[in-house]
Amino acid sequence: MDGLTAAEQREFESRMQKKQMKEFMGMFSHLVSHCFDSCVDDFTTKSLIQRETGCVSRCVKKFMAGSERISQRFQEGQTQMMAQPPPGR
Amino acid sequence: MDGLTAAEQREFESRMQKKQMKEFMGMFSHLVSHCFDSCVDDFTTKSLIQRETGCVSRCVKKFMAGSERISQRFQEGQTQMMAQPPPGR
Amino acid sequence: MDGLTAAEQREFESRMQKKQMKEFMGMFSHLVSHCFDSCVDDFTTKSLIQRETGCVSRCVKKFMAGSERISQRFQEGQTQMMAQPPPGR
Amino acid sequence: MFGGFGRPQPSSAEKIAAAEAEMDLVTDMFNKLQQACMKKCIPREYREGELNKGEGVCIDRCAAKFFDVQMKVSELLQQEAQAKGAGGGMGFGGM
Amino acid sequence: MFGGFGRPQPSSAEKIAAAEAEMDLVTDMFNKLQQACMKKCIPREYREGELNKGEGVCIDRCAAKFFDVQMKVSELLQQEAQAKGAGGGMGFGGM
Amino acid sequence: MFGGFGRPQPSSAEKIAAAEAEMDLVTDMFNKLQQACMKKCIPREYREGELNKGEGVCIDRCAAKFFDVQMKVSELLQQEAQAKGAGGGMGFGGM
Repeated sequence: MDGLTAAEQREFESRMQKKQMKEFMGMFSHLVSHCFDSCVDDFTTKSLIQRETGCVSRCVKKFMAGSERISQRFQEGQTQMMAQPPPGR
Repeated sequence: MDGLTAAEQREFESRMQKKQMKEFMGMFSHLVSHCFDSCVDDFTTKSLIQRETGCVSRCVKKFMAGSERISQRFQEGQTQMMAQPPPGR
Repeated sequence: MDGLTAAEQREFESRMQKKQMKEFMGMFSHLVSHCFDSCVDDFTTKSLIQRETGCVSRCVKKFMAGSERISQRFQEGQTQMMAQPPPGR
Repeated sequence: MFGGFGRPQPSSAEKIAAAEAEMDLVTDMFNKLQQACMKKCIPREYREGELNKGEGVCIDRCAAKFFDVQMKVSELLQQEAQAKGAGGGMGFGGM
Repeated sequence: MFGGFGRPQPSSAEKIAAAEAEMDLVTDMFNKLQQACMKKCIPREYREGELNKGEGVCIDRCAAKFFDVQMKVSELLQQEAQAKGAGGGMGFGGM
Repeated sequence: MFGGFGRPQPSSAEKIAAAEAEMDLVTDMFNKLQQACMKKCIPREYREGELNKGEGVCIDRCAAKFFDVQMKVSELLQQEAQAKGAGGGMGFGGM
């Protein structure tokens, strides 16, 4: 982002921060919703039963591990696509 | 929201109003889409048949009833979570 | 949009342009995600196999054709709904 | 369009906000209709790229029924609002 | 609410932004809870318009369990953040 | 990045808007890729918390294929745009 004044730069960074916070929140609510949907199916009790609690823990753990791996592949992919311009331009 | 000037307070309220309107619209389009998906499956006619119209009415009614109940539980849950700070802080 | 000053008009148009760009991007990412989900199921290779590439092409083509037809129906529907005011107003 | 607010002179900012909100709703409904009718009318195998006749007719009817549902839901929400004494409110039928 | 930023005097703009962000998260969680519990508790046949007793009880328990999961996920993310030495961070439990 | 607008000197506001739009698209594609590959590669039973070897390899290949699809769809949309005589337009491949 060249050619921006210092004030514009600050404004831009502040917006990016807001976006990141929003992203993080979206990830959180997605994770809650996904692990709930995958793990909870017993509605004869009103507290999580042991099986469900364990499943949620493994779900979060696996999601984080998978997400990290995907992030790495995604960054590599982005870099690669930057390097070779799209056809027809 | 303490420590805001009257103008900031107004700005804040106006944004909240916009968000509520957006929320309401999102609820509306979700409801249309959900009841359509659940109730309409006959594409030999181009107007709703009686069975589908009845299903849509019941779908909306039940959604509103369910939504109200969920709202109550959600508000209680929020209040409760406010009361007990999260662990580790 | 009557009664706007020239500056307001420009501001409005600039926002609409941003929305359209956002819409287009949303359509693109939806299309990628939908055709990937529908067509790719073999993870023994790391490049698309012929069957998958063909499926993606047909998926995009059919999506564009379907989308165009839906657009036409949607515009007609909007016009019609404009013409007859909703009941109870 | 989103009449019935009971306010005589909306400011320009309010007019713009209302027009934006309306455009957002129209866009959202279009996307929902598209997703719904693609799901109902187009099999996910993609054996051919053309929209065949049956799929085209299905889309036309699907769109017509989607609008019916939209109108119906709008009516029901208005009845609900009136029953609760909320009075005026907004209609969605004439979106 | 979203404490722990370690900054003594947030400006008004920051306060407004934080309040908005919080409201967005609350709204998002409500929508997710609603979708999750409607899916788990209400069959899509819609043979009747009333919420019957079984469905109502299911919703109550479903909501309670959803909050448990929310709390659990929040705890786990905090542990993860601490394990990585990120220190403070934000909690979601007290949202 | 989103070149080809045919305008020589974008203002700062336009530059910021373009950078934001681009970041939104990158974020959106990441989320779509994540959802797609989690769904394809990770069974929802969660019998263990670790990512096992098969799942890891599946994710790597899934991500590579997702990029292929992204490139392919971008190409097809550009061909379509050119066939319609829309000329320049935007490419998505070099996102």
